[in-house]
Amino acid sequence: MAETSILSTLGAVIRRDLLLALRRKSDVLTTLFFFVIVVSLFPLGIGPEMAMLRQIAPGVLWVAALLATMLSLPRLFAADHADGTLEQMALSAVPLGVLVTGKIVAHWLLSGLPLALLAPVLGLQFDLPADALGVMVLALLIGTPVLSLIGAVGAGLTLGVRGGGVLVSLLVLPLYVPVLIFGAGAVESHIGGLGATAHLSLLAAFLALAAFFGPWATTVALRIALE
Amino acid sequence: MLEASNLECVRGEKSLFRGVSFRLEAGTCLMVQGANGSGKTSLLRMLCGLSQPAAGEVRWNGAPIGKLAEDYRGELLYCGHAGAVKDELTALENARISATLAGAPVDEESARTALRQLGLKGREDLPARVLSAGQKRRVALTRLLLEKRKLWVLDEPLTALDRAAVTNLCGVIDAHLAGGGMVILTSHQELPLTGRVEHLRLD
Amino acid sequence: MNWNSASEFFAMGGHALYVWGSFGACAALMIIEPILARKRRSKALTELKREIAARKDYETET
Amino acid sequence: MSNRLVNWFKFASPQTFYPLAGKLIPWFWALTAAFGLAGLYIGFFVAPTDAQQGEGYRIIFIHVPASWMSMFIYLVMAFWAALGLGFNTRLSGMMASALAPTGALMAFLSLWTGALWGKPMWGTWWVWDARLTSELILFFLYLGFIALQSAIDDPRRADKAGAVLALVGVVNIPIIYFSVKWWNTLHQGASVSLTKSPSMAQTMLWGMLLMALAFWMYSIAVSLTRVRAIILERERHAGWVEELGEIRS
Repeated sequence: MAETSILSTLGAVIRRDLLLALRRKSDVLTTLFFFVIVVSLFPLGIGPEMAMLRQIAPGVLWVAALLATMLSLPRLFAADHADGTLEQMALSAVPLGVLVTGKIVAHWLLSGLPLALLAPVLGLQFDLPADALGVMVLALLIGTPVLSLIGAVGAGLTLGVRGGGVLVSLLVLPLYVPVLIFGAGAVESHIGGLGATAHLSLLAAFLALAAFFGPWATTVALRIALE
Repeated sequence: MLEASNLECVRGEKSLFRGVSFRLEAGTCLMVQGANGSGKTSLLRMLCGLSQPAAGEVRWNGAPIGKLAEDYRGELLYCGHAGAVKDELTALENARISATLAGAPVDEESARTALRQLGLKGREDLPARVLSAGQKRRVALTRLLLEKRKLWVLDEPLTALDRAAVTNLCGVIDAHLAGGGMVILTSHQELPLTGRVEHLRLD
Repeated sequence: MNWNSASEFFAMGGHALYVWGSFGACAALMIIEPILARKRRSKALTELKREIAARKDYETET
Repeated sequence: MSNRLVNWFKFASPQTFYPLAGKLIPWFWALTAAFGLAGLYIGFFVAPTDAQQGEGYRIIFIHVPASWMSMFIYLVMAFWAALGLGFNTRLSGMMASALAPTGALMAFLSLWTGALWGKPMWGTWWVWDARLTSELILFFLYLGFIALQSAIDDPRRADKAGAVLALVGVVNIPIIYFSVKWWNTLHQGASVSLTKSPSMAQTMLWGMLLMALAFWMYSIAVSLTRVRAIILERERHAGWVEELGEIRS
């Protein structure tokens, strides 16, 4: 298979998933709304003291982003599995890994990216300074693709399994710990005056690692699920 | 040439079939018959490489299909119970996207021609949601015309099709066989095919 | 020898709750786990025996 | 021909392994008892009282071996998983599922003893110490593995899915460990650590080593017992099972 045709197929898969999401907007909007509401609940539970809110903001936003991503994971392959598209993908002349990568990218564009773009608005609720908001967005932009990549493995493993939706969170959340630590840590250490570069580069290293292993492991998991 | 030797299928703890062997030459159609639950679908999925046989081997032109991987899948077209037709997409989008996913993208004109050939004229731009079951099945079957594959594996292709559509489909299959293609299919009714047809009973 | 009397041994220098809580839990779990594993095996065995007996009955009847 | 060979290999493994495991189990129990008694003797009667921590430090004689075993068992589990995934051997998957509960038990013991040690030392049951936190996540990974396997009905699929999860986990564990450590130093958490007591006497090390050996032997013994149960459950339609002495009697 020529390189150009692999790339064009990758693009086609991404376009297809975006088109499907466009025709069924509610799925994407639910995830975003969930993110907003979870973040907004924290001040209600903790109290409106600004100093405290500023301190917990990075952690709260990141945990909410983790949970929102979780919420969207069961849908990643479920529809394609139910209507037989996944079988067609597994039998395609294009390697399944390429198609899966396309789906993961589309998942990020529909969950991680909007979350990252929405985060500054929510950060304002927590009185985060503007430069910290910038670091927050950057950290989310690097970190959320890792969430999609690791999440895809979990989604593949639990495909068609009883209670798969709950199970996927049990499998995937512990694996999200490093991203949570360094994502929230980037903002905290920026606020603390230590700079966020170290944290962000480690996040980027996770991204590289996840981008390398994630699609491959997802492919294996999907082939197992299809058997 | 597709060759199956001594295939065994185990579902759960039950052995559905064992010792299934056949050899399929170019220009031949293999009809797989058997009662419900006799493992017809399992056999077809095995022949595609979607599931592993508990014993035995499937070979394409002499090489095991597991080794050939994408090289085999590039010769293969599988049409299962689920048609892989998305309700949110139009018939035309469905046809083109399926072809792209299979690794054989087509332009809009040939997709429209294929849809018309299967009697979906005027419905190309309707979302699949509003199509009837038979029309959806025909959208799924446009892949036969669009992807140029040597081996067709069709699981109950006649489901939900009316008489005219069955005749139409048989014409498509006959043309494929005449061109040196191979077809493996399961069906509860006889297909009025003119090409060479062999039978395999699973019991 | 660290201990002058049994009561001193059990008191663990005031840390009895923590030390015996740890060792006790450890001992309890390490007794329960093998018992459960053995039970699982004997359950599998009895089910197997029942199944085989049922099959033999069926064969003799027919 | 090659096919028949592969099949023979696949089917024979549990068949030959089942009686072998049965013969080995008592020996491993004996070793567990021997090492355990020796370790306990050193731990309680030879090792002196710690100047700083008093008698409470004796918890390390089970805390540390449990932590070691919990990590080691995950590695072994991932090894069997990889073997099963790569060579499609039936026994490997059974071994992995037999090991998981024991690994989870070890992780739980490590957490439990860590909490009981923390209370007298730090005045709190739980500290977000790097080791304890990583151990907690490891415990979650075990629970995830067990939950995934028990949610899938088809044992073959359960084995393979579990294998993928175990491998993903094993790649992640070092990353998780180092992130938690980094996070811990950044937040200036507890600096006291259970195993970093300044004067780790030679006798303490010996005690810990013996206890670790006892835990190791215990893990082998109990997982062999469990794998025998799993073999019986899975292979009940294989002919050899009916020929077993346990069945015929």
